[in-house]
Formats: sequence, C-alpha cells, structure tokens
Amino acid sequence: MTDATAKPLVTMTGIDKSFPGVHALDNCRFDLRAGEVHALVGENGAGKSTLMKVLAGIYRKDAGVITIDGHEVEIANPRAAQDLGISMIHQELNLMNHLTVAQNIFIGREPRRRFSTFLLDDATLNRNAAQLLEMMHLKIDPRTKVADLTVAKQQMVEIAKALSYNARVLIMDEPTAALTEAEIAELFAIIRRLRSQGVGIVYISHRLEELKQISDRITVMRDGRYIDTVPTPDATIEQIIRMMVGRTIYESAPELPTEESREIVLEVRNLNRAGVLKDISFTLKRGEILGFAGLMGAGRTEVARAIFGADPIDSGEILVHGQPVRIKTPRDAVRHGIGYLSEDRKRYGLALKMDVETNVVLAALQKFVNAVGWVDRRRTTATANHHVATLAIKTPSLQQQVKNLSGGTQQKVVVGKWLTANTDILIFDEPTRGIDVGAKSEIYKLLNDLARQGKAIIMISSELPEILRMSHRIIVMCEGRITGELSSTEASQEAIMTLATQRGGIVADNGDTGGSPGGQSDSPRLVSMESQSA
Amino acid sequence: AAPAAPAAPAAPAAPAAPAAATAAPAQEAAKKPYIPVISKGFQHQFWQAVKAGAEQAAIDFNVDITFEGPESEAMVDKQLEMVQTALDKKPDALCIAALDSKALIPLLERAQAEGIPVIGFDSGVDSDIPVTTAATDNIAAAATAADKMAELIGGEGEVAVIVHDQTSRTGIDRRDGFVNRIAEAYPNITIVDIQYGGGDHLRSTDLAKAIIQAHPNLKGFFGANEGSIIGVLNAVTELDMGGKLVIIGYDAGKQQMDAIRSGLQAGAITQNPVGIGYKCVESAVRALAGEQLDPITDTGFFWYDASNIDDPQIQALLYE
Amino acid sequence: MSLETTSSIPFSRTIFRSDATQKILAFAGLIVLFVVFSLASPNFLTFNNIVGILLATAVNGLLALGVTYIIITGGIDLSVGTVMTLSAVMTGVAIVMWGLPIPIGVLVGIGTGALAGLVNGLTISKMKVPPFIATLGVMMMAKGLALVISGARPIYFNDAPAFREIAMGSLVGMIVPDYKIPNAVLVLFGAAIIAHLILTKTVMGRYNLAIGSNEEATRLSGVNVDRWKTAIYALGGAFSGIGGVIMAARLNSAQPALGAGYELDAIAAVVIGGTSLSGGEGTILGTIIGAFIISVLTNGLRILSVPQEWQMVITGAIVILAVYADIIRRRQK
Amino acid sequence: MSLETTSSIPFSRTIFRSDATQKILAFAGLIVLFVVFSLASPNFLTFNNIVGILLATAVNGLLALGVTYIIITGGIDLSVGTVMTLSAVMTGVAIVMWGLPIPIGVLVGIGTGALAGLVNGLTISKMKVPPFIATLGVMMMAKGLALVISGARPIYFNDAPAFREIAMGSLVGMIVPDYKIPNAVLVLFGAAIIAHLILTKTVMGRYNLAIGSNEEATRLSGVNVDRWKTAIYALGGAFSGIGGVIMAARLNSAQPALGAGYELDAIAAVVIGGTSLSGGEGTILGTIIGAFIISVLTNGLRILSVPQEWQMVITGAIVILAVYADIIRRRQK
Ligand SMILES: Nc1ncnc2c1ncn2[C@@H]1O[C@H](COP(=O)(O)OP(=O)(O)OP(=O)(O)O)[C@@H](O)[C@H]1O
Ligand SMILES: Nc1ncnc2c1ncn2[C@@H]1O[C@H](COP(=O)(O)OP(=O)(O)OP(=O)(O)O)[C@@H](O)[C@H]1O
Ligand SMILES: [Mg+2]
Ligand SMILES: [Mg+2]
Repeated sequence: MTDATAKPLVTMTGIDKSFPGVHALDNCRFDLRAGEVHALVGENGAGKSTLMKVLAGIYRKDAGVITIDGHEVEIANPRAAQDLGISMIHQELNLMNHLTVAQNIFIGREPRRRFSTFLLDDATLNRNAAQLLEMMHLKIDPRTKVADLTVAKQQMVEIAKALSYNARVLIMDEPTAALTEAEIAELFAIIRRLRSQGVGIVYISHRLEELKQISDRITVMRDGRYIDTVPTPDATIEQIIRMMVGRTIYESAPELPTEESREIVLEVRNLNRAGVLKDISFTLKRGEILGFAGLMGAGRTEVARAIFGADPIDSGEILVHGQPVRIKTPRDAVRHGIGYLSEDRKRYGLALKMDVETNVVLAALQKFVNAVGWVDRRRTTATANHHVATLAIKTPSLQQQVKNLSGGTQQKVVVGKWLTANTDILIFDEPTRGIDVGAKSEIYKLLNDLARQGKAIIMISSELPEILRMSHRIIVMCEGRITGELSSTEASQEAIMTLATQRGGIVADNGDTGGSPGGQSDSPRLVSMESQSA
Repeated sequence: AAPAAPAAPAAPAAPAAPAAATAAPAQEAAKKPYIPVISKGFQHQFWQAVKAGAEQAAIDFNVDITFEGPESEAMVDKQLEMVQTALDKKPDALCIAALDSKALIPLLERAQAEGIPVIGFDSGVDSDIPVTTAATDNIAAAATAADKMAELIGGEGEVAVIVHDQTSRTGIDRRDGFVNRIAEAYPNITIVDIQYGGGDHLRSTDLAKAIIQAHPNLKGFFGANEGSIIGVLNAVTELDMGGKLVIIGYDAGKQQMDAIRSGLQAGAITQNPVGIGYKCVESAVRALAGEQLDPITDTGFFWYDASNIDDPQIQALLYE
Repeated sequence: MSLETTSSIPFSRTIFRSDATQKILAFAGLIVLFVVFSLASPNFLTFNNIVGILLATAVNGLLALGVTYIIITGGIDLSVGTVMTLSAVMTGVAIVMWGLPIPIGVLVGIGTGALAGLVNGLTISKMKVPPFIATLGVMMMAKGLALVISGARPIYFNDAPAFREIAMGSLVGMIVPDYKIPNAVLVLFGAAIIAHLILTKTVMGRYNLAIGSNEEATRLSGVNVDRWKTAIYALGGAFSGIGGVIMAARLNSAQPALGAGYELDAIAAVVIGGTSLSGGEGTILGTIIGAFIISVLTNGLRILSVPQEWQMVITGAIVILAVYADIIRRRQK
Repeated sequence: MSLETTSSIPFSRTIFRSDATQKILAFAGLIVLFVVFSLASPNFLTFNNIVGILLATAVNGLLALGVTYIIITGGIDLSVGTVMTLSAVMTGVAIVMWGLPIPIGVLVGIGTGALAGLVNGLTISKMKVPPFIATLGVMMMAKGLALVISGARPIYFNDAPAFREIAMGSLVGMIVPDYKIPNAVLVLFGAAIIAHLILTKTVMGRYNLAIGSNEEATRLSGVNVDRWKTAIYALGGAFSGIGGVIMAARLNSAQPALGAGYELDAIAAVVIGGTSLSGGEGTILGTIIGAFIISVLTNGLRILSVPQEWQMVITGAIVILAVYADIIRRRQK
C-alpha cells in the first residue's frame, strides 16, 4: 500500500475458507498490482497455498470478494482462472509423467491441425515448446517424457508451462524449493523480465533471503489470517519472521562439539552403481554432522539410497561400527541402525492416509508388540505424544491423517519416525525443503541435539548456507563422484562450488555423449541433463 | 410307478459289437477314426455322465474321441469356436449338442461339405444335416414331472420351480414343459414363482429358501436339473421342512438319489445320459461305416422314485 | 523444544468428525433395506428368513473378509471364488479319499486356500505382476485344478456325517433350543472378529494399511514389504479356504464347478462396506455390513418374487447407490 | 523437430530404447506360441484354422479396444461383456422387431453400447463412484436389461440375411477368392486402426493419457476432466456396441444370456498387451497382440486336444507369464 498510485490488478478481501475441521482462511485479504512481485510468506499451514488456490479457481471460497481490474469475478474452476489470465505454479509438482515435456506444457491448449477441432498438430506443439524452453535457456528436448527428467527439470517444466499461458497474474508457490542456485538465477531473470512486461507475480517462498532479491512487497499471513503488507526495502528479515511466527526466533550459532570424536560409525568403500555412482568412499563419525553438498543431480540422494539399501549397488563395501555389513534392503539398513529421511516425503516418507501415530511408529513397530502379539496402543500413543510434543508437530490429534497436515508438519512427522526407530546413523536428505523458518530452526536445533547425543548424521542439502552452518565436515559431489572433502574451517560457498562443478565423472565414462564432459563453463543444469539420460 | 414315456431303453451296458466297428478299421489298422464330441457343458454331472458313455463307446468301437463343452450353456460363441477348431482337426465324424439350434448351421454346412458326418445329441438342430440326433424330449419329460406333481399334491395348491438357466434349450423346454402342462391340465394348481439358479448348488439353495419363505403355503417344488433340485433339497433340509413339500427333480446324482430313497424327495425324471453319450458315438461309427440311420433316436426318459430306483433297468440310467 | 504454547490454531474442531457417527451411518443402508422389505412382505422379517439371510452371507462374507485385506493393500483378488472351490475339493480329498480325521481335513482346506494365496502373493511381490493379472491367472488355475483333482465329480461327505455339522449344526441351538442359528453363521462372526483384531491390533494389520497407503514409504521405513504382502495374500487365501470348508459342509459335498463369479460379490461387499479400492483404508465391520447388504437385497427381492432379470437390474443400481451414499457421507464428514 | 540445433545434449540416446524394438519384442510371446503350436500339430497352421483364430479374436478384440481407453484413464470396465450383449439385443430389436434397415440397426447397437458407456462415465465422473463399482453395477443392469428386452429368448436375424454378412461375409474373398477372410476380421482391424488414431492423434487420446497419468494435474491445467472421462467411457462403450453387432452377426442371432465373464478376457488382453492398470500408458497395437495371444493359446490347446480342465490351468499360468515377460522386458529397457 505504499505506492497508492498503482492500480491493483487483483484484490481479494474478506476471503474465508474452511476444510473439514480446519479454518484455513479467516477473513483474509491480498492485493496484487501489475508489474510487481508480491511475496506471500507465513509458517507452514498459514494458508498461503489455500489463498492462492482460491484465486486460481481450484478451491471455491466460502466468503469474500475477488476483483480483477476492479471488476468482481467468480472463479469457478481452473479454466475460468486461465481465461482471466491467472496461472499458477503449484507447490507440488503437477505433471503428467507419461507425457512429454511439450505435451505437458500445452495440455488443454494443444495446437490443432488445420480445419480440425480434434486432430492434434504435434509438430507445432513441439516447435512452440522448443521456443519456450529456449527462451528460458532450458536445454530439454520437448519430446522427452517428463518421468525421465530430474525433479529440478520437472520444476522448470512447470514454470515453462505457467509462462506459456502468457498470464497477467502468475502465482508461484515455492518454485525454488527443488532448484539449484543457477536455476534460481535463471528463474529470477525470467521473473524480472515478466515484471517489466507488466505481469503481476505472487511469489510464495520459505527462503526469506530470496525475497530481498526478487520481491517488491511482502505480505505476511499467520494462522489463516492476514497480518500485514510491507514494501520489501522497508523490511528486515527479522521483522518478517517476527510477524510470521508472532514471536522472536532465537537462531543459535552452530554448536560444534568442542572435541572431535574419533569413533567411526559408518564407513563406505568404493561404492559403485553403473551410470549413477562411482567410487564413493567416506567415513562418518559418532556425534558428527557430515554435510553432502553438490548440485542438483550430483548423486547425493543416490548415495543415501544405496547405503540405505533402497537401490541395488554394483560393488562396494559398507562397514557399520567397523563390521562389514550386507545391506540389500531398507530393512537390513534399519536393522544395522541406519535411518533415511527422504527428500520427497510424500512419495517416500509417509503413509499419507494413515494417522500421525502410525507414521511415527512405523519404522519401529515391531518394538511395540506386547506379549499377546498385539501392537501395544498405549506405548505407541505415548511415544507418538512424546514426539509430537518435543518436535512441536502441529496436529489436532494423533489420529489426524497425515495427508491433512501442512508440508512442514509432515516433515516433522518423518523426523519423529526415525527418532522412534532410534537408529544411530541418520541420513537427512534435504531435511528443510519446503519448511518455514520457525520449523527450520527447530530442525537445526534438533540435528545438533541428535549429534550431541551421539548420533552420526549425514545431511544432504542444496542450500549452501545451511550446509555451511550445520556441518562438521562437508563432502562435495559432482556427477556421481566425490570431488572433495572440506572441514568446517576450510569450507566456504566458493570452495564448495568449485568442487561441485568439477566435471569428468561417470557421464564421460559412458562415453556416448556429444556434450562437453570436461567443460566447467556451462550452467550447472547440464549435469542433471546429461546423467538423466544415462 | 412305471416308465412314463414311450421309450426304447437303450441300455448302454452291453452293446453287440456292431458290424461297422469290425469292418471299417480293417483297411487302416494304424489310424483310429477321430470323433470330437462337443457338448453343452462339461463341469456338470449330467455332462460327465454323457462323457462316460461316449468314452465307453470309444473303447468298444475302437475310436478316438475328445469331449469338450463351454463353461456355461449361455456361451453359444464359445461352442462355435470349439466346433470350428474340431473341424480344423480333420475329424472323421462330429457329435454335437447344439446350444443354439440355428447359430451352428454354417459350421455344420462346412462339415457336410467336407464329408464329415454330423451326429446330434441331447437336443436337435434346425437342419437336416445331422444324420441322426440322439435326444431327450425334454418338454414331454417335464410334462410328466408336472403330472406327477399334480398327482402327489392332490391336484391343487401352490408350486414353485427352480430352473438352471433362463435361456438354454434344456432350461426353456423343461420350464415350459412343466408350466404349460400345469396350465393346461391342472387349473387349481398355481405356479407362484420361477427362478433361475445357474445350476449352482449354493445359489440354488439360497434361492429355494427365499422362495419357501415367501410362499408359506407352498406344496410342491420342481427343480429342473441336478444343481437346482439339490438346492431345493438343501433348502428343505435347512428349514427342517422334510415331508412338508412334494419335491420333484430331474437327472440323478448321489444326493438326489439318497433323497429319493429316504423319502425326502418324491421322485425325479431321469434321462439316459450315459446312453446318450454312448449312442451318439455309436451312431457316428455306424455313419462312418455307411449305414443308414433313423433321423431321430429318442433316448427316452423315465420317472423314478423310491419304488423303482433300485431296478437294474433304472439303475443303468442313473449316475452318482 | 516445546512449541505447543505458540500454536493458537483451533485444531480441536477436527474432533467433531467423529468416527462413531460415521460407523452408525454405515448401517443406514442396511437398515433402510430391512425396513423396506419388512414393510413390503410379511415373510421377510421371520426368524427362518433371517437365519436364511445369515446363512446366505456366510460364504460370501468369509471370502469378503479375505478380500478386505487385499484391497487394503491396494490390490485385488479375483481368485477367491475358485480358490474357495479348490479348498472345498481338497477338504473332500483329505476327508473322503484319504480318510483323514475331519479337523485335519479342515486344515487341509484352509491350508489349500492359504497356499493359493501364497502363490498370488509371491507372483505379485516377487514377480511384480499386477494383482489383477496374478489373481486372474490363479483363478483360472484353481478352477482347472479343482476339476482335475476331483475328476470333475462332486465329492460327498456322507461317510463323515459330522462334517456337515461344521456349517449346519447349531451350537447356539444346543444352548437356546429355539434359536437354531447354524454354526456357519458363528464361523462368519468368529472369523470377522479375528479378522478385525488382526487388522487393528497386530503388526500385520498395521503394515497392511501402511502398504496400501504408501508402499514405497513403508519399504523405506525398513518394513519387508514383499514378505508382508505375500503374507497378507496368504491370509486372504486362508479366508477363502475357510469359505470353501463352510461351503462344502453346507452342501455336504465339494462341488468342483462352483465358484466362478463369486469374486465379484465378495469385492462388491468390501467396497460397499467403505473400503477404498485405492488402498490404505478399510474396516472389517464395513465389509460385514456390505456382505449383508448384498444378501438382504438378494433375499428381499426374491421374497418379493421380483422376476430375476429385474433383480439383476435393481441389484446393479443399488450396488452403485450404496457406494454413492458412502461417498456422500464421507464428503460431508 | 527443429530442436537438434539448439541442443548440445545428445538426446539421440533416448532413441536406442527404441519403441520399435520394444514393439517387435511384444510380438515375441505371440510368435513363440505360434511356433510351438505349429510344431505340435499339423492342423494348427492351416488357412482354415488361422481364419478361425482371427474370427475368434474379433469380438474379444473389439471389447479390448474399448477397455484399453478405459484402463489408460486408470479405470476399469467390467461391463463390456454384458453391454456387448445388450447391444446385440438392441440391434436385434431394431432390425427384427421394429423392422428397421440394417445400417440403422447397427447404429442402434453401437449407440446402445455408447449409452451404457455414458452411464458408466457419468457415474464415475459425476457421482465419483469408483470405476470398479460403477461398471459392476452397469454390468448387472445390462445383463438384466438384455433379458428383459429380449424376453430371455434369442432374437434371430433369419429374415435379414444380409445382416450376417457384416461378420461372416468376405469382402476379401470377393477380391481374392481363395482368401475368404470374414468381414468380422476386417471390422476388428479397421476398428483397431481408428482406435489407434484416436489415441495418438486426437485431443481425446491426449487427454486420455493425461488423465491416466495424473488426473488432478490435468484438471488443474484447465481440462474438463469429468467431461472427457465421460466421453472416453462412452467411446469404450461404443466399441462394446460394435462387438455386440459383430457377435450378433456371427451367431446370426442376439443371444441375451451371453457375455458374463467376457470382461476378464478383454481386460487380460489389454494388460498382456502392456497397458498398465495404473493408467497413463498403453497402446492399441499391444492390445491387439494381447487379444491374439489369448485366442492362439485357446485355439492351440484345443487343437492339441488338451483336456479342458488342463486348458484352464495352462491358460492361467500363461496369462501370468505373458505379463511377467512384459515386465522383465520393460525392466531391461
Ligand atoms: N484439501 C485440504 N483438506 C483439508 N485441510 C487442508 C486442505 N488443504 C489445506 N488444508 C489445511 O489448511 C491449512 C492451510 O494450508 P496451506 O497448504 O494453505 O498452508 P501453506 O501456508 O501453503 O503451508 P506450507 O508452507 O506448508 O505450504 C493447513 O492447516 C492445512 O492442513
Ligand atoms: N530412479 C532413477 N532411475 C534413473 N536415474 C535416476 C533415478 N533416480 C535418479 N536418477 C538420476 O541419477 C542422478 C543423481 O540423482 P540424485 O537424485 O541422486 O541427485 P542429488 O544430488 O541427490 O540431487 P537432488 O538434490 O535432486 O536430490 C540424476 O541425474 C538423476 O536423474
Ligand atoms: Mg503451501
Ligand atoms: Mg537428492
């Protein structure tokens, strides 16, 4: 509201929306001007996505008024929103995996053959998609199946799709959660270009530093209510956080152990998996947080999955407490005290239709069997209650289905699961993806606590500040190889990036690329593209 | 009660080795004639009895047979495919119990064109291609059942019927034979319900129970094949109503025979399934030998009850 | 790290979607049918007819119990009907042909079902064949084997008269002479209680739900999903085996040609009972209600002497409506 | 195709997992069966028998075509068999009872199928009833209605002799007299080509795949998913309608009791053909191959005079193995 002269493109006032049992939006408001980037922030479950889904015609509002260009509108379905020039990039990927990139981008608006309403013109479709991708500097063949792309590429396809509508209002719900620095830079360039063309952009993110770079105004929501809107230059991050959580968050400095432990808990020797991993060797010590850094698709998740027995390995040795172990299934891993917190909690972390309690005890269920052979409900409830309390899991009850919880809360449920399993080696893969600042600092604190209790922790993260802040040691990967190891003292963003782009790994070994395996010059994106087809 | 229909009790037990059987194989000692027998089904006991007769004849006349039939009597198309495949096997003759008397004709024409004699059994085909048909007159047989029913319930009251199939020839003929006879000859008898149990013992049981529940004044129950009547018997047993209903069945089978012996069931119509199977293969052998055959071989039906069930003549017609 | 104090969101509101109300409503369809048929025919609400309905539910109910587990994993089982038949035949073989004692024969029957379920389970979990196809194949094989083993002839239990008592005797009647409820009904209810306890109280039940909800996440939680899935299919098969024993006892014979098509009734019972075909949720109580809805409907239409072709039409419509009512109810909750 | 220049990345590699190789391999199962049966019996590889196989595939193939679309949406259609029957009956009613011209009668038959499909589609998309239950209900209703309308009697087309020619005449035979391939086979191949074009070249096919791949994402993209899904079920129903017409023409009669259980053969053909039951992928060519695998298997076992109960056992095993082979093949690609 600082620039009173700019005419609002969209206004939303008095918006109310309830889901069974949850009052998600309570008299909420929001406005958007042409040619601005308006950031929307709030804790997990604050109602950001819900508010924007109302605007995009996905949810019907219970009450309230939406105007566009000053005219009141009813947005009954996504089609109506599109017709009004509103397009949305969803927090979750919303792609048809079996279809190609081009088919995904233009779904619902396929070019037709001449004189025909039903026959598709796929040549034009691919050409249009190619143009669009090129404009975004994306090197993706529009005929690639989306299933064959990495998550980051899929996210970029989503963005391309949203842009293809040439919308006047573009809503981005956490577009950067799965992107690398370079892709984020590319995205920001696109956003700036659109802004200069007069597009109004809603930008939802938990990465508050980004807001400073890209947004013009920031609106804060809490508990389904509107809190305030401030011009970005006038706001400090601390201020915004305070508005978000309604209190000051004390961000502790990394609490590194004074004395480094010598006890090696996990040792990995020469782990290989054709086309994905090459000669992975490292050690993990008791009480240590070992950071795994690298660009998207560097193979960090693959290392974790290989150690955890989720994917087969071709060769290599794993030693737990100095003993060689055979880990062929996740069950073996859990038995040897390894827990894995996946980067994609919905797909790999949670039984979404089940309640909080079951999810929390799932990995350790056998421990809760009583003499009769039944699951001891009293103990599972007690354990779940304990974790709900210590992790501050925001759930109405233990019987709440996990699918009804917000993303950050879900993540905490997964953490609770591995705490219940009480494994002494924990692999956290992107533990703070999609998590609000409050929850994030809690998770950091948790990681430190766990390390201090003697757990050995691997933390995979694409956020360099997070890696730098949390890790005792940092392993950097590129193209399926470990390209270097840094101690906390020698680590810096620059040092990590240098190692993370040290190419010449397994892709070159495959030998069939026409690309430039040795070149460091190209954008980091290339990495995932190349290994993706391997 | 005596045999209720004119019938030539073609006892299958001891066929005189016919001239045909000795004459034909003389030239081709190595290759036995091949005669596919395609029935209307194969899982039900009735068809298994037919199969037993056909296999006996195959031994007696030194021929090869195969016996197959679709899983349900509704599957007209599957039977067509079986006949077609059988013809592709270049058989010497073909025995067929047509599910649909018209649908088969084109294939029978092909058989005729290829010089393969066709023998019908169980029920006829609307065509003069079959050199003979060994069949039961189901309409007359069911009418006999109706007469017995009327006699035993005293000419008046409520009667229900369970039939195995609503659309198959045997199902229709037995239902209509029974129903029409009652309508014509016994005005004081009402048929209160006709339901179809697919020949499935369990379903027929629950079906019969519901009918009995719905009609407390029911006096008689007719089951038109083995599965149907066993359903009725189970229902009566489970409801503890033994002796309160006149039960008349069809075909044989151990449970039905036991019920007749014990008096739970009044009696039943039996065809001559073993004889039908035997007869059709025998006719095929005769046709191959160039014999002239009567166009219709009535294989007959009989009423049996506790009084005559153990007569050797009747026993020969029954299967367990 | 106690954050509770900071959260001001009124989550308590979610508590109103009470599960108890939910369960009472699930009975609604059944009760509506009961009332309608009772008003339409005086012969419906008689003791004998109610016993008839209970008895008619026994076999389908048992099959449906097993199918419930399998549908909860997100799978399907088309083989229940013919596996039931094969179990009945094997029971007959054991008792009549091999002359084994009845309890052993019963175990052979149940074991046959479990074995067939095991084949389903291994095909699905080890060979990764989709459940629809795996169980379709086993359905055909069981059908064929039942005929092969029995020689396509029924096996009668006349020489072991006690066998029939398993289904048709009446323990209840021995205690309360006026209420001769056949044992088959007790077996159904007993099996349902055990099935309920397995689903809600045991590790197996919990894993069953978890696998149906998210198989991969369950695997990544260190659960041996393949083994548990196999076990669940075997358990489902065991219920078909019990169904086979009860059917054989009721018919006092093992009928080898029965069983085709029974799977659809069993699956319908499960789905009408509110178990989601996409897996991850379901209750035994629901399945039992679903099985009774089907039996009551079939029985009621027969009692009313509705022509059979119309019975089919009406049943088809009501199956859809029953599930639709369940959907509406959930949406409102 | 103008992209090669802009991209420095070797996309060509994706071409090696060539769909062509894939498709040739899909034939492998079929060819193996052919070779085995040809070696085992001299009567197998005869012109007459091959025509017999083709003819036996016609109806199941047509049903399977329709089911392919529906499985691609991630749904299932249990009603195809009885809807086929209902369509045959309505064709009979139109031509024989109402005396309408044959082409109109054929349209009535196809229209009946489409209408039944529409009911499926609306029940699924508007009432949100799961496809299994919706089509199970319609299956029962169609079965009942076929009996009601026909009076449970076959309707014979003897007075319209040209009708039979639709299936059993031979256009090919008129041109090449030695090759009397029945028209039913041409209808199957013609329908398959149209089905293929619809799936790959039209908006409907695209949305079909999109819905099966991710229904919610398709909806969020502004596609009217409910309407398209309804249309797809109606299209599937139309193929059942064509199947019904061909069935009636082949039998020269509309048999009202046929059709129960036919849905399983059709679904098996689709899945053996590599269409995933979880939706999103599938091909018409695969379905046709799947349908032929079933027919060749059935025919070959009969030609070999394998006892019928063993035929069931073998068919069951081979259905599983065929799908397993497909799974292995995909895993290797
Ligand atoms: N479809 C739904 N059904 C029931 N509850 C829902 C649904 N969608 C959202 N909610 C609830 O509404 C509230 C707001 O959720 P929303 O997704 O809008 O939060 P958010 O601000 O986007 O959070 P996050 O940062 O975690 O994405 C949460 O309590 C959530 O659990
Ligand atoms: N299931 C799979 N099949 C084939 N290739 C895969 C599979 N999963 C991952 N890959 C490829 O392996 C490479 C390594 O991916 P991985 O997910 O391990 O990277 P990462 O460093 O963990 O990155 P991210 O930050 O996305 O988690 C990527 O190029 C990816 O495309
Ligand atoms: Mg959100
Ligand atoms: Mg990763």
